[in-house]
Amino acid sequence: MSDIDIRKVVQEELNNIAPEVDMASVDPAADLREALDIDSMDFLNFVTAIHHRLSIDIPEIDYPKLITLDGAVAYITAHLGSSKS
Amino acid sequence: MKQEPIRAEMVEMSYREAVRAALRDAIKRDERVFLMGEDVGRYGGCYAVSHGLFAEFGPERIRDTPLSESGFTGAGIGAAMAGMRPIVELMTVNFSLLALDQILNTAASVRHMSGNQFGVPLVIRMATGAGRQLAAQHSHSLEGWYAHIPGIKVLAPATLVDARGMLWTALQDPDPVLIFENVMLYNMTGKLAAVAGAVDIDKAAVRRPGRDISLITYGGSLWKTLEAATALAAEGIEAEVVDLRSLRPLDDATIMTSVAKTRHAVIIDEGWRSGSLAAEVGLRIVEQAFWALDAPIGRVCSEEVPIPYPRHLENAAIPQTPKIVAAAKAALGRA
Amino acid sequence: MVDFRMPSLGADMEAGTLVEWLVKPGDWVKRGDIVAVVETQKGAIEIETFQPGQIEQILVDLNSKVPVGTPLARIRTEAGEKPAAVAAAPPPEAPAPVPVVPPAAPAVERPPVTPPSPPPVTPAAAARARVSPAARRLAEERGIDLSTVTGSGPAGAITYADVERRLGEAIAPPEKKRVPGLDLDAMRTAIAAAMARSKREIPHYYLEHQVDVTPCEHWLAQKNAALPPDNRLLIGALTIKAVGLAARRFPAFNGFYRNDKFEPAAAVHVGVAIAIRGGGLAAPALHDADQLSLDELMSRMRDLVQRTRAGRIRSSEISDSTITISSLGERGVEALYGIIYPPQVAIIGIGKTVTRPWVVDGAIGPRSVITITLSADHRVSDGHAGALFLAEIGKLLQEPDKL
Amino acid sequence: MTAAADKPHLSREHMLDLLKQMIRIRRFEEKCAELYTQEKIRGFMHLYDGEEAIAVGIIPTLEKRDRIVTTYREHGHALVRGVPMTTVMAEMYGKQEGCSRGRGGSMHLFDRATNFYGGNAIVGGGLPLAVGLALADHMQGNDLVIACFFGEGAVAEGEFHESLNLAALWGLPVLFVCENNLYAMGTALAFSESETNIQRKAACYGIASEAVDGLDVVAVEAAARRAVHAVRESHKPYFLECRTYRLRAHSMFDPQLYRDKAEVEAKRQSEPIVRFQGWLQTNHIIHPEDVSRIEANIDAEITAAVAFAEAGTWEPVEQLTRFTYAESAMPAIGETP
Repeated sequence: MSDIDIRKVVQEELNNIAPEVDMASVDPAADLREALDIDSMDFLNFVTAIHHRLSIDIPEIDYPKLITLDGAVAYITAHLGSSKS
Repeated sequence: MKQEPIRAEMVEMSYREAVRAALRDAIKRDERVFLMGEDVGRYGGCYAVSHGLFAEFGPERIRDTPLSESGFTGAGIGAAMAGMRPIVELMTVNFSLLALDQILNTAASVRHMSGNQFGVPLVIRMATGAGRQLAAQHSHSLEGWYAHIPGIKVLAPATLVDARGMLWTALQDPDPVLIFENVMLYNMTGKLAAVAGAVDIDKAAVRRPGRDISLITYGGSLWKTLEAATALAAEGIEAEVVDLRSLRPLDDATIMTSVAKTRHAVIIDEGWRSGSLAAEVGLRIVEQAFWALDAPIGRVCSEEVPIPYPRHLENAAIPQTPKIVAAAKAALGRA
Repeated sequence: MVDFRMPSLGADMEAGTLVEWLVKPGDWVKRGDIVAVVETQKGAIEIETFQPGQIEQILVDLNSKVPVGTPLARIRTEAGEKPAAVAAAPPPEAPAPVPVVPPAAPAVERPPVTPPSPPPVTPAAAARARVSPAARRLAEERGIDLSTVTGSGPAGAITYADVERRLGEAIAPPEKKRVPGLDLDAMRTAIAAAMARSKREIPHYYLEHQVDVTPCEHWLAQKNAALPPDNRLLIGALTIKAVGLAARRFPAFNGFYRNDKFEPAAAVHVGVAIAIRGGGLAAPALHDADQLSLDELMSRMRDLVQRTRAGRIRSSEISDSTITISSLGERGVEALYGIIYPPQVAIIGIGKTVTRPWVVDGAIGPRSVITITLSADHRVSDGHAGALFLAEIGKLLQEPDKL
Repeated sequence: MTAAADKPHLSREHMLDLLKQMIRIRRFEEKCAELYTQEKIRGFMHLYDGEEAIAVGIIPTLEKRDRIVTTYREHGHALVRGVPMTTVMAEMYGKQEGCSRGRGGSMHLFDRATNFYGGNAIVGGGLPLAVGLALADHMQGNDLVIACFFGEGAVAEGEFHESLNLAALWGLPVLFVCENNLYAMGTALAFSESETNIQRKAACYGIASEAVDGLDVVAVEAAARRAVHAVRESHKPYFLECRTYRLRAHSMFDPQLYRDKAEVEAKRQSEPIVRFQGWLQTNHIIHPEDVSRIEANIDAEITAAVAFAEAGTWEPVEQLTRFTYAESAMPAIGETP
């Protein structure tokens, strides 16, 4: 999967959680929790969705690496196919 | 000189004797009337209702039949169509299933189907209900089935007055009338006016006025319902007991007037709950008195099970006074 | 010239397949002659002609399934031979003066029978406002005076929808708002009505309690490490369970205040205040929160949040919470003092987790702390009981493994 | 054909009438089949082709006051008994001018004026009814005969045995006529009865019985005279088995998988009209112009009946529930119900 595909998947999943936000206008380096007004439940759902779609294991301690759009894309690219389950 | 009020002379009598008196009276008054059924003559009737009539009226008018329910019921229909006024006794509702085709496909249908050329002025009597440990095949209560059929009328005499008075009125009716006598009532005794005679067969009767809840029932369950009303009264609940008397046609006016007053209703019916007469009465209340209801309509019916032989199970299977009391309290939200 | 048509052979026959012609153009046929064989669902049936004459033309080729009445062949009637009155004419309409109902019509049209409108119930009952049972129950629970509601049902009867409108609470009707299935304006008026009434009628008292949640955080981190995202727990699940267990032990905070008296609730249904994107708020109930395992509680909470935000919560979930929890999550403020949802008698507020200097075994160190508040109905309980209740919640959160 | 000697009082005029009655039924049934294919007649319809000799042989020997009960294969019985062809056809159309007000259709023709107590769609359903009619006449001292027609299929029903027993036990004037056409719908006799000699079954109930060639109208008439006389004199039931054959299918929608074409073709040569008309012609009792005159009159009667039915009217839907129950109180004693 190329970098752009991953970015598209991440944006799609974030859009499911915050449908009214225009993903294109979101600063890729901004803290997503602020930008999209999402709480811990939303973030858990986001991580669950990525886990299923791209079969990536994201332990809780790695959460801080995914709080920005760029961070999430980089993390996912690095860990593609790592899921054991 | 002060006139002594002429009190009607009262006679102590059983429900069985009341029915017998009705039979004798009808046979005497109209030579077209005759009784036909299994063991109604020489044997004196399975429940001894026609005891003594054979000696009095002879084999032509107290006519024993072979065990051919469809045969002699069809014969009763034919005789009625050709000018007689037969009373067919189907020993119990359990055996009437063998005659259901004749009752439904001929008796109930012929007037409409023939464009009003032929009618069937026939009365069919049968015992019904459980309570004598006769087990599954002999304990049915299927009045509700027959009350489903357009073209016939269905009666459930619960009191001595009705047992004595419904037969003659039914015999005057140009269409088939089915009379269901609950087996547990035959031995019931009470006072009846010596001059008691014909009564109406299309009105329900309020047997006990009340204001808090309407207990709607018929036939054998009437007396358990009255017992329940007495128990409820002890707890400050005034229940109104409505005896349907006629299961087809149903007397909607009396039912709705009662429910509109009490705003609560429980229907007691010895039939099985699904598709029962209680279901029909209940839905009519929803259709006609919905806005008066303050709680769901309750039903006390037989458990959905073939009636078992042992006494304790049979009692548990059919409506009993404690169940009626509980249902009434539940309907009033005072569980 | 006359058409020989596909005959109707049975009450339930709609079409037939012509499988064999026994005649060919030019053949002479008499009335009653067998001219063809038709295959039906019951088998092959020989069909006869009722029209004598000479076969002019075959119109349908073999093995084609055609509906009843389709012309199959043309028969030239002999000169002077009058075609049988009926056969020749196309299937005539029944020329009946009475409203024409062709015999082939599957069901006899019946004038629309108006549903039996309930006969007017006797005057005694009619005087009393007619209120549907469902409407009566909702009004009673939301403390609505029925005389202030106008009925839209038959003869002015008050229906559930009428009471709803009066409450301003839109439960079902989808609106044009961005979030499909939720009418945020209607929801706003409903919240306003409930909160205003709460403030008017309920004498609130407020308590606050700092709780060290570090044990919970360690327990969660260690438990979630081994779990896939679907089964991971959030601290919210722990606080709800703690509140549920505490509410079980302190019934004065779990129930309804109605008809001027407090009715303790048998069950503990914890209402979870859920913020809806775009400004809405709802507090559907997590039923029997005190008896659920943490995993069960978590999955029910995820489902509830997801359905609430999609506007698909059941009316039963809305109206039967026995106590409510409101939490502003990590990015909120430290303390939140809620307004009780009538007819409930208490609401718990959960502030955000902050790191605070905290004395443990005489030594100061950083600990994760949240401020838990209680707003309670002074008609039912007083500060002393409130404090014990709050303390119980704090104590329960010290041993997350026992929750 | 029975020998001439057995036909003491067969005047030419009487024989012409027998032939006319049979052709009248045959042509009527053929027109019904045609109308059925055009969906003018709907539902179930069972035709009498090949069995005409039974109705024509028996019913005229009954008196007007006698009563008749039959089955769903009843057009022939109704026509011979005198129910007007117009009201029968209108009934088949379902028009309210029909003899049952359009409510019965082909299987439920009723006619009070001719004491025609209907067809019955329940196999064997009419037998108890006939016994009951006879019971009433017996108890009221009416000197009547109740003719009850049924097919050999009814013999397997419990009601057949119950009814014969009741009639014999109580001595009731019922003439049981079994039209044995060898097939109960799709079941040949041998597949439904252990004892296929139907006549013998009457003996179990001590009922006098006779079997006759149902395809010979003169033989049937002679047997009918004996039977009706016996019932009227003895007030006891009598059992007449008429062995016949139905040329058409059981009903309209029957591919007749249960019998082969050759059998049917063979039987066509010995069917009642072919036999009787052939016998009359070879004995110069009738001439071709007699037959064409008969057929012309019949065709005219059928055309008129169809026109009557076509012009008939649908019973208004508001009348739907009328006569589910009687509308007037019971007539006083003595009046007919």
